[in-house]
Amino acid sequence: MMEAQGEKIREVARRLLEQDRVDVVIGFEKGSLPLRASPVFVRTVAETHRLIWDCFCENNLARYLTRIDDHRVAIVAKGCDSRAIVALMAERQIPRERLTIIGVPCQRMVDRRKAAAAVHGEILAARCQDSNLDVEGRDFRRSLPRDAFLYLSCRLCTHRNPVIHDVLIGDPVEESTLNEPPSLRLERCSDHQRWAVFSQTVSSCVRCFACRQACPMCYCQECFVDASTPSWIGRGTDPSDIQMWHIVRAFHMAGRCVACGACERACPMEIDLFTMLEKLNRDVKELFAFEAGISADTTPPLGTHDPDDPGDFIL
Amino acid sequence: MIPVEKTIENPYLPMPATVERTFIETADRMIKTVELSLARSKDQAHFHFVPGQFCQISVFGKGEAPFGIASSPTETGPLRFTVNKAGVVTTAIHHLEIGDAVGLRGPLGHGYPIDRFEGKNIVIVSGGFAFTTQRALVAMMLDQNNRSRFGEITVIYGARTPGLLLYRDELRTWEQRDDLKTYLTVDQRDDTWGGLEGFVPDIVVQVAPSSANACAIVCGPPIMIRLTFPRLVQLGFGPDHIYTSLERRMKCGIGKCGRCNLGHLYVCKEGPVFSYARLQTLPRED
Amino acid sequence: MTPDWEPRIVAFLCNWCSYAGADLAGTSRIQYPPNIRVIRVPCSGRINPLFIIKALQMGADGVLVSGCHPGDCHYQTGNYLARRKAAVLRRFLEFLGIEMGRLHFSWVSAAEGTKFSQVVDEVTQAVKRLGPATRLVKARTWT
Amino acid sequence: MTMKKIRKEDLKRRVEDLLETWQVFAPVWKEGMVEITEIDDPATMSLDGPPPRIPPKRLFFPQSEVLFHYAKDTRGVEIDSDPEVARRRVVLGVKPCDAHALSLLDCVFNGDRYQDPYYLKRREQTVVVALGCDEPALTCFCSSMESGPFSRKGADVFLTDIGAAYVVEVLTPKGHQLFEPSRLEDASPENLEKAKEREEAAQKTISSHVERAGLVDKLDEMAESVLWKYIHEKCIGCGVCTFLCPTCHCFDMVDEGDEAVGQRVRNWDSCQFPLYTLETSGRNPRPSGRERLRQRVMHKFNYFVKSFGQPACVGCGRCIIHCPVNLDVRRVIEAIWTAQ
Repeated sequence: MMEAQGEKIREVARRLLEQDRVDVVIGFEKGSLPLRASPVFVRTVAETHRLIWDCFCENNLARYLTRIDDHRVAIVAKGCDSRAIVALMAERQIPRERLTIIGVPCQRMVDRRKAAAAVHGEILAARCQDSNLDVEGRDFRRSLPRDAFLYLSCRLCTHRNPVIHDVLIGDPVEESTLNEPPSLRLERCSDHQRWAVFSQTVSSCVRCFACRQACPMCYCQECFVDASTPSWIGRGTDPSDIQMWHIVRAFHMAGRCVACGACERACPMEIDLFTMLEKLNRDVKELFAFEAGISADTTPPLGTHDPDDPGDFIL
Repeated sequence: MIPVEKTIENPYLPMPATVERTFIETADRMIKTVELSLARSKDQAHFHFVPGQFCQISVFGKGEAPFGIASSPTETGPLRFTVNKAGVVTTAIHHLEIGDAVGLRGPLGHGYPIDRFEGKNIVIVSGGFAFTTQRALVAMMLDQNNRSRFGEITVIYGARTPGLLLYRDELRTWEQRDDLKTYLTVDQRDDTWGGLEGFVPDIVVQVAPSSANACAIVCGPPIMIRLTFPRLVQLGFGPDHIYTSLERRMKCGIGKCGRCNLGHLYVCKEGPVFSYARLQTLPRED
Repeated sequence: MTPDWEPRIVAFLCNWCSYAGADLAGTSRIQYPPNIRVIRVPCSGRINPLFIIKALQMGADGVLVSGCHPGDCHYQTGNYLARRKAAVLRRFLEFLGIEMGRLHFSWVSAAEGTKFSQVVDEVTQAVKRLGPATRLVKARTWT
Repeated sequence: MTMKKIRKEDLKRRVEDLLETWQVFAPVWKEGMVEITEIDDPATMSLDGPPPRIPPKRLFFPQSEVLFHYAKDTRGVEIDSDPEVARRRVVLGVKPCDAHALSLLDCVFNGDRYQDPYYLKRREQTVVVALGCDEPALTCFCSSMESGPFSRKGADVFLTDIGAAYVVEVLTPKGHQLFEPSRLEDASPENLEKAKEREEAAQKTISSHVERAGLVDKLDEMAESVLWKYIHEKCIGCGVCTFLCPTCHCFDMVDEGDEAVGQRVRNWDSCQFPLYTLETSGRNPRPSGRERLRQRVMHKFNYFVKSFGQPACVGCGRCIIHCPVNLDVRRVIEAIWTAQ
């Protein structure tokens, strides 16, 4: 099925470029490593063969939309990419008329690290076939159940079908019902335990800012960590500075996060960044009945108000 | 030239220094000159520099930034730096008062190649507040023990308005002297201005200094430098006889922190003074 | 905790209401605990949650944000926007393990000098019960 | 040099002895990743695992370190700094590529004109024990970078795993502090044969190659090429490749504290960040990802070669494995080679 989707993506891209309807197609190409795909920018018909679709297309391509110079852009968008597009439209960051959205119902992406940890020895080849993830090493060959190796954000995903598209590649998939979110378990702990978990979770951060850079919604001209007048945060490895980075980054996502998990996938230290965002998303939904990236016409919740908003906590 | 010694001391430690004097240079009050003296006698004894070299000035709690030395080694007394108020450190420098303690690292980098200037006519082309180390160079050449080592000295210096020229009192004394020619220009004249009007690269063509046995030293905003180089070449200056001093964001000042490189050279360590000929061999970055 | 420990509480007060309310409390000689350090802001809507988090990092034992009553904002909606941010932020900080009692919000008008003193009293008591802040606080390693 | 050997349990015993007076660092599994960290029990070390996520450069050039403290009053300013290392240190189980990287960092920090006392003190006080790499990964291209799975560069002692024991080569006087060769058993001809087999097998495993002959000139030609626009396009501008790189050494210096008392700290910085070169005036000589990625590639494979005669890359593959968008430096070099 995914191969057929890849063929269809190539076909659509070819047509768009041939008919000069777009200047560039942003999609995925085969990665240089097993378990990887890689973003690609296709500008000629001759290059369309590079486009692929598989269960390793883990990046959120919408992050390129706020940076690209080309005028008319086609983009391959799974559910979360499409939500980021909608969220960016709601924030007036990208004009709809310049976009051609090639929507792809998503089979959900494989967590490459989890797969690598499940076998002894290096994976030299990997491929998704039906519900299996087949991996191969120097002296092993295994067929793993794909659903057990999905990213956490994918397992919790309730929007696998693109929420907006001009072309849809293949038939819509059935949406999953929400599993128990990981933040609920933490809520049952004491504040002491929660602080221990949070401070431990972020302690290995090296401040490479891959989380910020991978995020489709992080497009500030100047991030608060880079400001110098005033300087909001220490530049070193002091635990409180690292904690502050993660708190402020996450909070800046409140009502804006599309739950794609791109931040966590990008993290070289494998920090669980998703749980805190999932908590914020859950609260925003509960307090303001809002989910980011569903409607481009609804103002994000922290940019608006209702006179009847909850305020019982105010003295 | 001062031979470069292998430094075995900790190159990151600033020398304590004291603010001796500060004064505002320009009408917009954005440029200030500070005079600093080294607090320890051993530092004073070891501090030898060539015009064109720079120091890192520390304002503790704010950080450190690089500034060309605006005084000449022939001038006794404190070191002089002229600072444009722009960022955190420069603003803090503007707030310094007499007696304040700061830190100084340097002299850093390589200054103007004085040995190659000897016996030559010297043409100084300058724009805005980049004039600082060129002022140091001219002051050094004008020193009575040095003047005979150089041929004719021509200074072409411009700023946007008359009030933005640095060292105006000194420039007036230069204009009176007969052992150098001074051409001052402004982009926009006002009622007080009796000098030239026009952009520096154009004035260079107008003045047309002779390139015979001459070296030119060009400092100023990147656009001025870019426009001046080809005009000097037209006047017959060889690229190896044209020099400039580059500015880059710097931190360590000793070629380690990485950011100020131009190709494989570090502006802080191998520069900031480069010949136009050398720059042409390096990758362009701007 | 030393027995004579007193909390330091940063209070972000809206210029148009709570700041004047504090002023009124002062001129009316109404007593309230001296634990707050006031930062005057043009509107509670101006308060970037970053300010609150930064105050906690710099060692504030508690933070109070006080603005105009609903409907009274000098800029029409600033306090409503602040209320939304506050609603999410307090839950989020609590989720991370920063004690709920460190962060407080209030509506205090320019006429409510007494209410201001009561709010400060209540907040100070709440923060006192928690003791000195330790989480997120940056240790000054250089002194 | 005679080749020695030490049995694996004797190495553990030696580590136990060392722990009394030395600081011992070794690879340890922690939350699914290998980290080089200080150990207090040889049982925790894991010498045959994958390379540590953060290379051992951080033991010599930590992510954040205090350069000096200052204290200012009306009489002036006091500045104190103490680049001393309290105890002798040993790092065990360093991958040969990572040890080689230390020899490259030496070029920078032990410069001809300025030496970095912080780095050099730690280098002087630390014995680096490298272990031959038996299982190079798909992403390893060390042998293209004047290194290799059994490169001895940068190591004070080199170990080769031959099953129940290691063949020991004590390569430097510093290495002698750790292993007095006369007190070690000689390796037998069979041991040496086995060690040679291991080395050859590892070398054969390296499947990845980067063409370097003439690369400096090719990069000079390509410096202004439009190709960089397309090469950098997928790059998201994070610092993963630089922070995980065993040879990247760029840093920032900032003050922490107030005007009266505080400290100057240096922190890792990255050429991939816009702020790295942004000038106060607003001018940035490297305004976009295109110039910043070019800087990284040029620094590694052109500038560093011009300055020090070898590339600033050891082919460890960390930047390939951990790049969030799989921007593979080998593909970058290939693209440069195939460009006109």
